[in-house]
Amino acid sequence: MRETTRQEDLLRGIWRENPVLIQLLGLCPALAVTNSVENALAMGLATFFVLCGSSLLVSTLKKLIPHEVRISTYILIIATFVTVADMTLEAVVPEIHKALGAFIALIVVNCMILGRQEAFASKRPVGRALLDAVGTGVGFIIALLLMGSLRELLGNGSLLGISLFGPSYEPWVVMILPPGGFFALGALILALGWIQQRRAPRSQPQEWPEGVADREAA
Amino acid sequence: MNGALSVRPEVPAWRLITTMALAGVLAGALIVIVHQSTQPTILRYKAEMLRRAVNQVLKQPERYETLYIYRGALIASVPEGVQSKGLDRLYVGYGADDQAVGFAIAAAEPGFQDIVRLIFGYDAMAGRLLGMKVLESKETPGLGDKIEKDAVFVSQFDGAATPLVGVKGGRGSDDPGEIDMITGATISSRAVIRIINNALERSVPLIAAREASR
Amino acid sequence: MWSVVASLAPVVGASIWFFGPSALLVLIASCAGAICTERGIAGTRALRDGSGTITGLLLGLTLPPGIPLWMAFLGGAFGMAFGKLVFGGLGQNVFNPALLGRAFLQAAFPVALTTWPASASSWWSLRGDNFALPLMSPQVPDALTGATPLGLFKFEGQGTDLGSLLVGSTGGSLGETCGLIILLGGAYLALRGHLNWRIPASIFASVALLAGLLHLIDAEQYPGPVFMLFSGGLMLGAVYMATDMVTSPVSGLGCWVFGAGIGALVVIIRIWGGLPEGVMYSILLMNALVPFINRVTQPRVFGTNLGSSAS
Amino acid sequence: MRSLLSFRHGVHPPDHKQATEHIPVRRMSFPDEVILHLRQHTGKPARLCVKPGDRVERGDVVAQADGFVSSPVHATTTGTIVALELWPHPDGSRSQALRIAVERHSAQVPRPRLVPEWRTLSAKELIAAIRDAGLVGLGGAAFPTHVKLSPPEDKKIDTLLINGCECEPYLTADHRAMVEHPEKVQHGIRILLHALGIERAMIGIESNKPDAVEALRATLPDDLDVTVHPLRVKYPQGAEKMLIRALIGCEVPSGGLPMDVGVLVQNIASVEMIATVFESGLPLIERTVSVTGGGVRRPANLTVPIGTKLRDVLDACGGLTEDVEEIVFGGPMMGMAQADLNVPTVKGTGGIVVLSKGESRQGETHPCIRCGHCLDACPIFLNPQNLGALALARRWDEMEAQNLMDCMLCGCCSYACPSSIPLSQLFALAKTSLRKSSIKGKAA
Amino acid sequence: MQELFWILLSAMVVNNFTLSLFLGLCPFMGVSSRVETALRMGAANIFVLTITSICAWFLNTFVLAEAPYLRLISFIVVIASLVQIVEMVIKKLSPTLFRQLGIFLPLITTNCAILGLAIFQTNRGYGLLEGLFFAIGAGLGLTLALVLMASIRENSELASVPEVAKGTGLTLIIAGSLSLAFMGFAGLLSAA
Repeated sequence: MRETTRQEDLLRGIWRENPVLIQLLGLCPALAVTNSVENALAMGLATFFVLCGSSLLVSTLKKLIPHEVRISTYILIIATFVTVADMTLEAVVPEIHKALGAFIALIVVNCMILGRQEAFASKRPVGRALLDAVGTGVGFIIALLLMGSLRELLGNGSLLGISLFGPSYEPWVVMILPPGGFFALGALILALGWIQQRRAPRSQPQEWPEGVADREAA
Repeated sequence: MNGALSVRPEVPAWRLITTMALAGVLAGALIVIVHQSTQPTILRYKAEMLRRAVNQVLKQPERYETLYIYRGALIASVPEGVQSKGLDRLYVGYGADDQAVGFAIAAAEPGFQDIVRLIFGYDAMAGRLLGMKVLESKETPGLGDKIEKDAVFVSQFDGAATPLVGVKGGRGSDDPGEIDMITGATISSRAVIRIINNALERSVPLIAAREASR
Repeated sequence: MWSVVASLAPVVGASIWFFGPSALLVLIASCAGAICTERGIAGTRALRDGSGTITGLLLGLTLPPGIPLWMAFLGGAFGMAFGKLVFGGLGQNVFNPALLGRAFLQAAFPVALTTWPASASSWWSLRGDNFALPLMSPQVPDALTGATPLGLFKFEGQGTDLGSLLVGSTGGSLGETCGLIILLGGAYLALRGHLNWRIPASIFASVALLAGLLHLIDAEQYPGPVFMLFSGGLMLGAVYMATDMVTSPVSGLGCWVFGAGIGALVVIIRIWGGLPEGVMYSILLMNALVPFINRVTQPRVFGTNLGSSAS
Repeated sequence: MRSLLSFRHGVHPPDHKQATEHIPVRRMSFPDEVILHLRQHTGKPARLCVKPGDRVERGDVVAQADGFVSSPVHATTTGTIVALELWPHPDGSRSQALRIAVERHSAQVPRPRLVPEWRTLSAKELIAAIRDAGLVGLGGAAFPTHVKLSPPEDKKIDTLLINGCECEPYLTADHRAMVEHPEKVQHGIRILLHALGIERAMIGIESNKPDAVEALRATLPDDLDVTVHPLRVKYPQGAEKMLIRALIGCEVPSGGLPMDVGVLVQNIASVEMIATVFESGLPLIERTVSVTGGGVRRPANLTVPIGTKLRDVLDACGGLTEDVEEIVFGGPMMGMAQADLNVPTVKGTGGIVVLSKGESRQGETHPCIRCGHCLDACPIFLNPQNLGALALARRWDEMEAQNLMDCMLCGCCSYACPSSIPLSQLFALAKTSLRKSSIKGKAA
Repeated sequence: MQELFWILLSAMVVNNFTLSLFLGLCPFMGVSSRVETALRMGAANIFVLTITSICAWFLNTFVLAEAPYLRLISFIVVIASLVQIVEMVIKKLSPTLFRQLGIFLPLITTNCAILGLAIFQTNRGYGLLEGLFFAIGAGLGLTLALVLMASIRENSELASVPEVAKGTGLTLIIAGSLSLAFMGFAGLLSAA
């Protein structure tokens, strides 16, 4: 594996390898609970907590965990942190906990978290693992906030519950409904792709799809 | 990775089991500790929410008590050896004169999108509703969720005669049993009326039996 | 393509006849949304074949006359961008762009999309707040709202007589009031070979059959087949939307399956669903099934899988 | 009226036959030069047996059959071999051809060289004689006739189908043959039945040629089971598989041959040619060609020596008009467009169609709108829409999995396509690529 | 009976697991490029969902009644081991079935639809029979969404999709459109 600097470990997950927008991990929460900035933030923070906690624990205990049972152990660790987060949220912010519902528990099966354990935390020193977790977690929060703002702004005319367009704004109800989630993420990814395409040197327009040349050469 | 795997020494089975067991115990312990510390807050909040809902639909009674539905009868306390957890319940509110002012009944049935969960107060003597509050719904924002947020719609249930009848909005009838449905959210409005009527159908005989036995 | 536009002319004319200048404004706005988006995003790739105009017109015809123009424009733009351009343009899309735009509007602005005009004082007066500021809510006076025949039936158990359904003197979207004119336009297109007659035929047949059966079982609860056929957007949907060649199956058998599926879904949604009208959703759902239908209804290739009849 | 026999799907292009269908066949005068390609037929090209400088007479063998699926080539005019060189072939390639400088017309007296008394021959000897006469199918594919007449032991042929459909628009040579020489057609059938050792033949004719039906019915033999069947006017009624579907009612299995259902199909021109060969004693050296279309001044049905250059044939018909768009060998549906006026006719050339600007269907290609017209047209029930999309993505293997190899390139899909997508050209390309890769695969 | 039917339909179309609850998105976005694969994945999901539903009910009723706070951790452990056991049993009993479903089973462990089903079922207090209908409905809904998506994607592979939209962008737009279309089922069977 290529050696990486501390800075890379931290920044990688925030933008260049953003878990949601680039790697398409953790789509379930990114779509299900981003109908308002508030929910998105709560979900992001809860996931952040679980990710950092389990990365810390996994990288600390990596020598003690036998290879054969590592996945089960990771899941166990993650589930523990999720349960803790679930109960804490319910005690501290019960309204938000009610809005997020079952999706807090479903952080357990967020492939992003398990993926970081398997790919990074189980192989690196504690400090690096924590940096990586913080970066990825912040990237996740950013993506969720983007989605949340877009959907709340269009779907409710407000941000964090503060109305921006005045009372006669006609909300696009669809944006806080499930289809709006798909469309918002789709539009975000299209926009990102479009920006990247404009930055990148213009590629040759191809009449035939790629791979034709390979086929013929083969 | 594959190279690393092949040189990895064989780990004895007992170590795997011990690790898992240890992890399980540690995880369980951690969860129990957090549970112990958060549980009181959570329970207090839940109780508070319930108290508010009941008080709201019963129009602020002096006090209320919980009745359990056990073997087709309403009882105030559960007999020995029976778990109270799984039992359906309703709440009876008392006025200043210690007279029962009404019953708060919770019910849930499918609405337009998914299950609608609500609670309503029922004055058994007058056969009228005292109030209604939607506890949980996923109805269309801006339209179906008016059953929860539209004050005019909600206020119609205060003092409505039972059984409820839904009529098209804007008719302006004085009949106390008629509920003006929300324009454009007829299905959600009808669901609320249906849920209350069905719940009454189930509960009224129980309440009547309880009154009779007094 | 332009012949489809031409065959829509009487329908457009009828909508203006019934709903006055509002109808014209809404149609112009939805067309502008579709065409501007096609030009703006696809640029030079945009085709001058009139398919953008068709999308805009069809979308406009499914909208209520009193809708703010900015919503009609938005619907056209959405349908064009996410229903068509993102798939690669003409011939590549899966969902009917006009209906996708309409479904989006319906989900986004459920109130505005279900506010129907009852009648207007004069032909010239607008049927709602067409000129509401962009992104702002329309001001709808309560007196203006009426109901569609399907809404009347579903929510109040009232029927509408066949005469008004045929001629179109009922409440509803721009293009869903006059069944006869739509049928004529469809016949013209079918004769010219621009639409596959199997699709409307199978839709009508399955709706009539299912509705008829239910009506026989309980005439009180379920409306009769004629009412089902001529109310709501069924005519417009069956003749102009479901027959969109790009989003319907390629084989004859596939078209029968497709049409029958739409008809069945229409009856299911109208009778057991929460909405009074389900034509739009039925067509979109069956659009989604088209690639699957195409796979399954692939005809047996000549000379393959010969049964005992061979030799 | 009983509905006419036919197959399912197909298209109805306007037939455009009125220009030549009533014009009797005439013989064109000998050109100054003929070009004899060694690749006149399907199968292995003939092996040369003369050299430049040799003088050859009409009917002399210039190239021997090389193997079983091959057929000899004969000098079609008396003259001197000028050169053996690469020359444009109607299929678009360049291949080996003999240039013969033609002598004056008085030298063109034919010298019979075949035994005309076919009745005395055994089936085997008759088939050998047919091979020596250089007979191939004249419908277009030019498959050697003797090969068709020699099915493997396990395939029993019980019926001879005669294809008188001439379903390609414009072409009328077969029609004229049936009207002018019905007795020759019956004679040819007799010879073929003798070679096959069977007694049953069915003639299928599209119902737009009532005079041909009449003529053939009037000359039916008493001693054989020969019947004439008018068929629905529909393209490609004359494709072997479609004809069998129409007349016998069964389908030739995918990848199989007519003999798999006990049938042999012969084109009407081939049948007439067999009779001509055994009457005159001369091998296959000339044939009737319909020269027609809006781009030719005097459309005609011409008897043309094989190897005559396109330029000479057109000159014999008064030359080209101003608004020529496209010249096609064969019919407009399946024929090959030609780019060079020096290209010579070959044995399979039965028509030369010169399309004027108004007639050519070469339009601007638009995106596919999945209208499904191609599915309704395809006589073998493929899905040309999907195949076309796969072809554009060059996914040949998936095309093969979807029975591309059963496609006979009839062109119905291209004709039916409102967006003018050149589907059958794409399929031809795909088939060629697949064949190439399968050859490569075998070699590797 | 009507109620059970409603539970089934609700999980299948009205509140489709994938299109409106966003459960099982990983296979939806990842595996759904071939119809055959989608069908098998769907079948495997229906199977595991049904078994999970039964197990979750037993756990809730007999084991977790006293310690609901251990629910999540025991669910995830049970599901993970369940999938392992199912895999082994199928391998023993029907090698054919194993060949068809085999590679999908491990993927299912981290599929949020399974855990989601167990949690939703618990939150709604479904009994054994209701849970079964819920599981089958959810499985059918997943399969429906997977197959629709797969067939549409197979179709769009041959389309000249703009470079920007290729892959995820288009998949999300299609998913959104499907989700919009499924809104037509809202209120099904509950309008009475």
